[in-house]
Amino acid sequence: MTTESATFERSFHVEGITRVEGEGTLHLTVHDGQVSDARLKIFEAPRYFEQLVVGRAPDEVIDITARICGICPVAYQISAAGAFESIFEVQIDPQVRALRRLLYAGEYIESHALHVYLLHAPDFLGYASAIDLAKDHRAVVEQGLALKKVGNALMALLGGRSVHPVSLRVGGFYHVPRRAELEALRPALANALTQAQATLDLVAQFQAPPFERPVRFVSLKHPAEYPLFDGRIVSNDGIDVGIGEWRAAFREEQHEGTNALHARTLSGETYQLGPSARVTNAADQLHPIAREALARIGLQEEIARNPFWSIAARALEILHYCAEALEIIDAYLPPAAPFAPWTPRAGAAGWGSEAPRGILWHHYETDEQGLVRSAQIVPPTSQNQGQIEADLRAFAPAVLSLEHGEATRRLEQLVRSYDPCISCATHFLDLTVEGA
Amino acid sequence: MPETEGPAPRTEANAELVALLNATWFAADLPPQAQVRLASLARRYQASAGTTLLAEGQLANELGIVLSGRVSLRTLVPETGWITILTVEPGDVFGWSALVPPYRSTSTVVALQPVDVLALDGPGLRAALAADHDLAAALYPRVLQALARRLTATRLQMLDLFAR
Amino acid sequence: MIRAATTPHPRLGVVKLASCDGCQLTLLNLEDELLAIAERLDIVEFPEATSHRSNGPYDVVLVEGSVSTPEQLEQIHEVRREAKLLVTIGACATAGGIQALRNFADHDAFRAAVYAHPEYIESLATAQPVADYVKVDAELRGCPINAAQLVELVTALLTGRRPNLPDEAVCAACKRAGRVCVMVAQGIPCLGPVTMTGCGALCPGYSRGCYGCFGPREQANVSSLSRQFISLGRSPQEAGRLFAGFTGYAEPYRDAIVELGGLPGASLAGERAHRAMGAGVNAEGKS
Amino acid sequence: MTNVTKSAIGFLPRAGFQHLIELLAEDGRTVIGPTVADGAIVYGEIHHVADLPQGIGAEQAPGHYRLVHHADERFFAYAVGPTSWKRFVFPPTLALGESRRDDHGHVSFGPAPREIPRLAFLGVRACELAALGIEDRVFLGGPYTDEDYRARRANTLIVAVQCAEPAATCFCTSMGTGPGIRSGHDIALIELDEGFIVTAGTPAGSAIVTRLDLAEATAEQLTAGADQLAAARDRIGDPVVTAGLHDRLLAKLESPRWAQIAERCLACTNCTAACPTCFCTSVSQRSDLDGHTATTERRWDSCFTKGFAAVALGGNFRPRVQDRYRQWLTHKFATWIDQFGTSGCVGCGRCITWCPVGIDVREELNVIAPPPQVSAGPAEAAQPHAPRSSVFRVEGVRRETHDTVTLALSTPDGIDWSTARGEFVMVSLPAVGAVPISISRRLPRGLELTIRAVGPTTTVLTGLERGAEVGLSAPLGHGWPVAAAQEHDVVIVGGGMGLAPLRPIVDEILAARSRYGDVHIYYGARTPSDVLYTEELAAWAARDDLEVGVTVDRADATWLGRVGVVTHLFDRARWDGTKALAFVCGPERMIQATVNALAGRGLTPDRIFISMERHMECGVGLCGHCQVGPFFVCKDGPVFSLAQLGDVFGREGI
Repeated sequence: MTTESATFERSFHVEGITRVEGEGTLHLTVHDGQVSDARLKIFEAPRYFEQLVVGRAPDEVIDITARICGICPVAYQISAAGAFESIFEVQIDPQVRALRRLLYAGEYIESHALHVYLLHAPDFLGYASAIDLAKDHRAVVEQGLALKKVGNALMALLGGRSVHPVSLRVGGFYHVPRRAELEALRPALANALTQAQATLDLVAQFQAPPFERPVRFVSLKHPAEYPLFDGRIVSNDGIDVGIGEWRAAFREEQHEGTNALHARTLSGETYQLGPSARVTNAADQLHPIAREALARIGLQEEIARNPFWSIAARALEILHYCAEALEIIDAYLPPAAPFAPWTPRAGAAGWGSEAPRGILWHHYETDEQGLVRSAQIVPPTSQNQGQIEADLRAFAPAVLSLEHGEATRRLEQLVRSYDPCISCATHFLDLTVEGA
Repeated sequence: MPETEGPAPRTEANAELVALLNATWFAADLPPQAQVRLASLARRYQASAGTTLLAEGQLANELGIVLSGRVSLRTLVPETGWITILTVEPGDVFGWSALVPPYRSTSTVVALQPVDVLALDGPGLRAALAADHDLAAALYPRVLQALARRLTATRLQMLDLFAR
Repeated sequence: MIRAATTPHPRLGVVKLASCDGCQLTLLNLEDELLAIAERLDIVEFPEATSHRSNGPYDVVLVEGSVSTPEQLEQIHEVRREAKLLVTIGACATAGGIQALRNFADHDAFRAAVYAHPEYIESLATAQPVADYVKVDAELRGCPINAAQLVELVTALLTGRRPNLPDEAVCAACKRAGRVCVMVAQGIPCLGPVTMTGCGALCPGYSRGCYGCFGPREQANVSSLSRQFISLGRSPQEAGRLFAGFTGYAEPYRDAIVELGGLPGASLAGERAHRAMGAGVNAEGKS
Repeated sequence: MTNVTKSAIGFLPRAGFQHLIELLAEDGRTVIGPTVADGAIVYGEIHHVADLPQGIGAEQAPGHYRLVHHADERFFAYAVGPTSWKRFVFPPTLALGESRRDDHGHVSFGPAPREIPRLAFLGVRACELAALGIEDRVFLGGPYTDEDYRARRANTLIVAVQCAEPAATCFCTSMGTGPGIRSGHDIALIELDEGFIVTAGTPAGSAIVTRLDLAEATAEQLTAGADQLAAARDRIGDPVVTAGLHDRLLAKLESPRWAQIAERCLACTNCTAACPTCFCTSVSQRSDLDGHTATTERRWDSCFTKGFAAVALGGNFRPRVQDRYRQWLTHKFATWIDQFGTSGCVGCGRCITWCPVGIDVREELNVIAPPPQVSAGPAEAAQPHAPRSSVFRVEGVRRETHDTVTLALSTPDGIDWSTARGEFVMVSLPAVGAVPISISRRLPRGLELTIRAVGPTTTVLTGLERGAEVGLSAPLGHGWPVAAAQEHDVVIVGGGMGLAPLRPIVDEILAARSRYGDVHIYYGARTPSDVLYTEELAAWAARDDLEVGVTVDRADATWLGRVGVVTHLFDRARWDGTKALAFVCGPERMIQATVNALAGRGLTPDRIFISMERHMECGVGLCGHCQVGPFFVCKDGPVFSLAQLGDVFGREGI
C-alpha cells in the first residue's frame, strides 16, 4: 500500500513485505527528490534464543538454534557445531565433512529454488505470486518445484527431514547413510543439474532494473573449495580475519532511537553478504560446470554491481551445488564412525558458515561440563540490513517518476533481492515507533 | 388446588374406595384395617386435561393416587420454559410433599389427559400415621419404594444416556 | 486474489505469529501437491508466498507461531473472528514452541540478557499456544509439522471429513517401521513413549532418542519415563532438559521439567513456572 | 561326503551352511534371517553367511538389550531379538483395497494390488514356531479368515534352529512351547560348534535337505545336541506356574496391582508390537485431494492406545491405562484360551526386554494371580469366509430426527436380503471411511440402515441423497435368536438408537404373529424429537396384538406422552416374565437398568438377549478392537445372552 502526503514529500510504506521469510515493513520518506529516511523495519516477535541456549548442552544447542529459521536450519546447525568443535578441538572425518557439505548443498538447492522461483521470479515477470505465475507459465513453476524437491530429498536422506533435520551433532552425525541410499538420489540430481542450467538461462533473460553501485562484499574464503563452512572471513576491499574472529572486523551496533542491532564493519560501514558476495569473491572456486555457465551468460560484472542480479548468483549456486553433490555422492565411502567423540571443557570460540543468505556467525562460551554460558548469534540478514537501507536510499530517486504502485513494487523487489530472512533477524528487532 | 367442584365431598361409600385403593399399586394388599383407615381419609375427583392439580411451592395438602389418566410433573426453567420431568401413571402417587415438611410441592402437577384421582388428606394422614404404628409400618415402605423408584429414575435421566 | 473459476473455492489464509516459518515452508515443500492445492483453494492470505493480501474472511486459516506480543494477541482474536475454521500448525502454535521455555524463567532477565535496552522491546511475559486465547478447531503438531499430515488435513478439508491424525505414541510408528528401540538396545533416553506420533519415528531411525517435537500424547506417563531416564544414568537435570524442548511448555512435560529442575536458572524457573501454571504464587512476587 | 539316507539324521558342517542359503535362494526364495543392525539382532535379508551374527549374542533383561561377543563361531547363539516373524506374514501396514467415488455418487471397490513374496525364514525358534501356530488359529481358524495371511504363510518355508542360548527374559518352558523344536518347521537345525544336525519336517523341507552334502550325524553329535537343549531348559527353569492361570487371573480382575502397574506402564504399545502373536489392527483411508480415489490401509494397532476402545461421541470402554494393561494381560493368558484354545503367550520374553521401563509379565502374573490349578477351552470349527464390499444404491432417504436418517438401500446382485442372517453390515464410502451399522430392516432386494450422525463418516452417510452409492459388506455377526422366542412371550426394550436393530425382530414377529405369545415393545428416547420410527410406533400401538410403551427422558409442555425412564414402562407390569424372552438394545447403562428390571419381572439371564456396543473396526474378529472378555463383539455378538456374558457384563474398563 502506498500513500502520498504533501506536495513535496512522498512516502512509500509497505506494511508487511510479502514473499520474504518473516515479518517486516519498509518505510521510505522522500523530500524534494531526496530520500530523507529509508528503513526496513522488522516486527518479528523476539524469541530470545541467545538466552534460551544458556545452560544447555552443545547437541541441544544444535537442535535449538535450528529453530531460529525454518528456511535455513542446516546453516544454524553447522555454525553451532563448528563453534563447539572449535572449543572441544574435535577432528572431523573427511567423509563426515563431505556429508555435511552434501547436507548443506541440499539446503542451498531448496532455499535458492524457493527464492528464485516462488519469491523473486514473480517480480521480474510481473506476477503477485508463483501461484499466479503458474497459471500462465506452469512449466516454469514446475521446474522450480522439481529443483526444490531434489534439495529437500537430499536433506531428508541425510537429516531425516528438510525442515529442522535431526541428524547433525557435535563431531559429525548421529547416523550416516549407506552408499546405496545416496546413489538412489543420483538420477534425480543429474536431472536437477539440467534443470539448474535451464534456470540460469531463464533468469539471464530477465530484465533487472538499472541500478549500479559499488559495494563491499563479505564472504568466507577457503583455499580449495567454494566457501561454505570453513576458511577465513574476507571482503573485496581487504578485510581478512579468521573464521572465529568476526569480532575483529565487525560489530553489532545500536542506532540512535532504536534498539536494532545492525552489523557494521569496525569503521561503521555497511556491507553485503550472500550469493552475489560469494560469486564475486570466489568465482574461481565455483564448480567448473558453474564457471562455464557463468562465462556463457556473462553476468559476472552485473552480479557484482547490481543487487537485482542476485537472482543469477542464486541460480549459479544451485547449479554449483547440484554438480558438487553428484561428485560427493560418487566419491562417498561410509565413514568408520558417524561421529568423533569429544570431551567437554570450558572454553569459548566463534564459527561461521555461509548460509544461503550469507555468513551466519555463532559464538559460544562453555563451562567445564560443556554447557553454554553465553551465546552470540549474528544472522546474515542483520548484517545485510544496513546495505539494504543504503541501497533503498540510492535506488529510490530512480523510481520516483514511476506510478506509485509500480515504484513501491520496485522497492520491494530490491528488498527481496537480499532474500531477507526476518525470522533469523529477531535479535535486531527494531521497535522505533512510526513517526517518532 | 384442582378445579374440582367444592371442597372434598367424601360421598362415596367407603367400600368402593377400599376397592379402588386395592386396585392401585400403592395400596394393594395392605392390611384391611389400613385400607379402611386410608379410605376414610380419601376423596375421589376427576380433572380435565390441562388442569393444574398442584403448583410448585404451594402447600401440598393431599397425597394423590392416579386411578386413570396421566399427570405430568413440571418445572419452569428460565429461558427454556416448562420442562416435564416425569409423568405419573395409573397406580402411582404424586404429592408426596404432603408427608414431608415443609409440606410444599416440589413441582407443578398438570393433568395431561382427563384424570381420575384418589386423594388422601395430608394432615389427616400424617396424624393417622403418627398415632397408628401398624398403619405406619404398612404404609411407609410403600412410600419409600415410590420415592426410591423415582430417585433411581431421576439419576438415569441425569446421566443423559441417549445423548451419547 | 482474482480467480476465473465459477465455483467458489474455500478461502485459505496462512498467518504467522512468533515462529521460524518452517511450518509454512512445509506447505511450500509440497512440491507434488502445491499447484493442485492452489487450484482447489483460494489462497487469499499467505504473505510468505504471495503479495495478495486479505484480512479475511477465511474458510480456513492456518496459524503458525505462538502468541508472544501484545500485537499478536490482538491479531489472533482478529483472525479468529474472520475464520470459520482455525487450524494451528506446529509446536509454536499448539504448545508455545521453544520460545515458551522463557515462561519458566524471569522474562525481564531474559530480555535484558539479549537486548541492551529491553524497555523498547514489547513482548508479553510469556509465549503461549494459540488455544490459550482463542478456540482452535484442529491442530497439526510437530516442529515442524509433517508434510503427509498437512496433505491429510487439506484433503479432509476438501472432502468434508475429519482429518485422520492418530493419537498414539511414537513407539507405535517406530515398531511398525521395524526400528530397534534406542532406549532398550543402546540406553539412549527417548521421549517416544510419551510423545505423539506424526513424524514417522524419525529420530530413532537416525540412532537418537525422540526429542518430543509432536508434544505429549494422551495420558503421557512422564513420571515413569523420567524415573527410567534416571535409572539409565542421567541426572535429574539432564532428564529434565530432555523434556525442555520444542513442546516443553505443554503439560505434562511442563510438570516434569519443574519437578526435575532441569531448566537452566532453575531457581528462577521454579517460582516463575509456578506462576505461569497458576499455582497461586503472588504475581508481584518477583520480576 | 556322501548323501545320507532319508531315515538317517544328517550333519552339515559349518562350511556347508552357505550352500543351504544358496539352495533356499535357488528355490526362488528371499531368505530372511538374523542379522545385526542398530545394536540388535534383527531379522533381515540374508544373502551370505557373513550377514549372520556369527559369534554375536545378546544380553537381555527387563527393559535392557545389549549385543555381546562370544568366543565361538556360532551363527545362532542368541535368544530372540526385537523382530518377530509376524512382520513378514502379517505386515505392519497393508493396503487392503482401492475404492472410487465419482461426482455423481457412483462408487466402486476393488482389491489392492498385492505381491506375495516367496520367503524362507532362517533361524526360527521353537517359541516362534508356536507363535506362528497361534497366529494360524487367529487368522485361519474361522469363521472369517485373513486371505493375505494365508497366502503369505503358504509361501514361506521355515528353517528352525533349536535354541541353545536362552535369555534371562525367556519362559518358553512355562508356556510349553520350547526350547525344543517339535513341529511347524520344514527343516530343523541343531547348531553345534562344528556344524548343524539337520532334519526335514515336511516334503518341501526334505527337497532342500536332500540336496545338501550331509554326513550322518554321529551319536556324540546327537548327544551334544540333546545336552545343550537340556542345559537351555535348565537355565530357563519354570518362571511362571501356568496350571490354573486362566481361572486365577480372571478371578483377580479387581486386583489393586493393575493400578500399580499403570503407574509404571507407558502404554507405549511396544510390548504388543514386539509380541509375536498380538494381532490387533486398525483401518484407515487415504484419498486424493478430491476424494475420488482412496486406498484402504490396515496397520498394526494396539489395545494400549486410547482410541482403540473408543466409540463415537467421546465414549471409551477402557479409559484408563490400568484397564488396557488388564485387557492385554488377561487376554494373552486367559481369555485367549477361551477364544482360540491356546494361550496367547509363547514365553519368548520380548515384551519384557522391549518394555522401555522393564515391566516383567512373569513377575506381574505371579503377583496378581499367585499359583496354583487347571485350564480349559475347546476350539471352534473353521468356516473360511471373507467379506467383500458390494455396491448398494440409496433408493430412499427418510429423515428420522435432526441427526438421524434411514437409508433404504438396494443391490442389483439379486441376493434375497430378507433371509440373509447377520446383525450388521460394514458400510464404506471411498475416501471417507467405513463404519459398522446395524440392519434396521430387511427388504427383498436390500435393506434399511438407520444412521445417526455421530462422527465424520456417519455425518457424510446421513447426508447422502437418493441415487448415491455405498459399499456394504455381507451381513456380519450373530443376530437376535428370534426363532427361539416362538411359543413364548416377547419383551423388546429399546433405548435411543437401540430401537433400530430391534426393528427387524418386530418385522419378523409380525410376519408370523400367531407363532408368538404376548409381545411387548418398550422404547425410551432422550426427548420427543429423538424418537425414531414415530409412524411405525403409532401403527404398532394401534394393533391389539402388541403392547407398545414409549417414554422420553425429558420433554417440554407440549408432549402428552410419558416422561421417565424406560424401565418404568414395565417394572410394574402384570405380565409373567418367567414365560418371556427379552431383546434389549441401547446405551450400556440403559441396558444395565433394563436387565435389572427384567430380572425383577422374573426373566433369567439365559432368556435376556442384549446387543453390546463396542468399537468395531474389521467386523470379522480379526482386528481385536471389540474384544470384551473372551469374545469379539463383532464375530461372537453383537447379540449375547446375559448368561453367555457372565460377569463380563457391566464391568468397568473391560
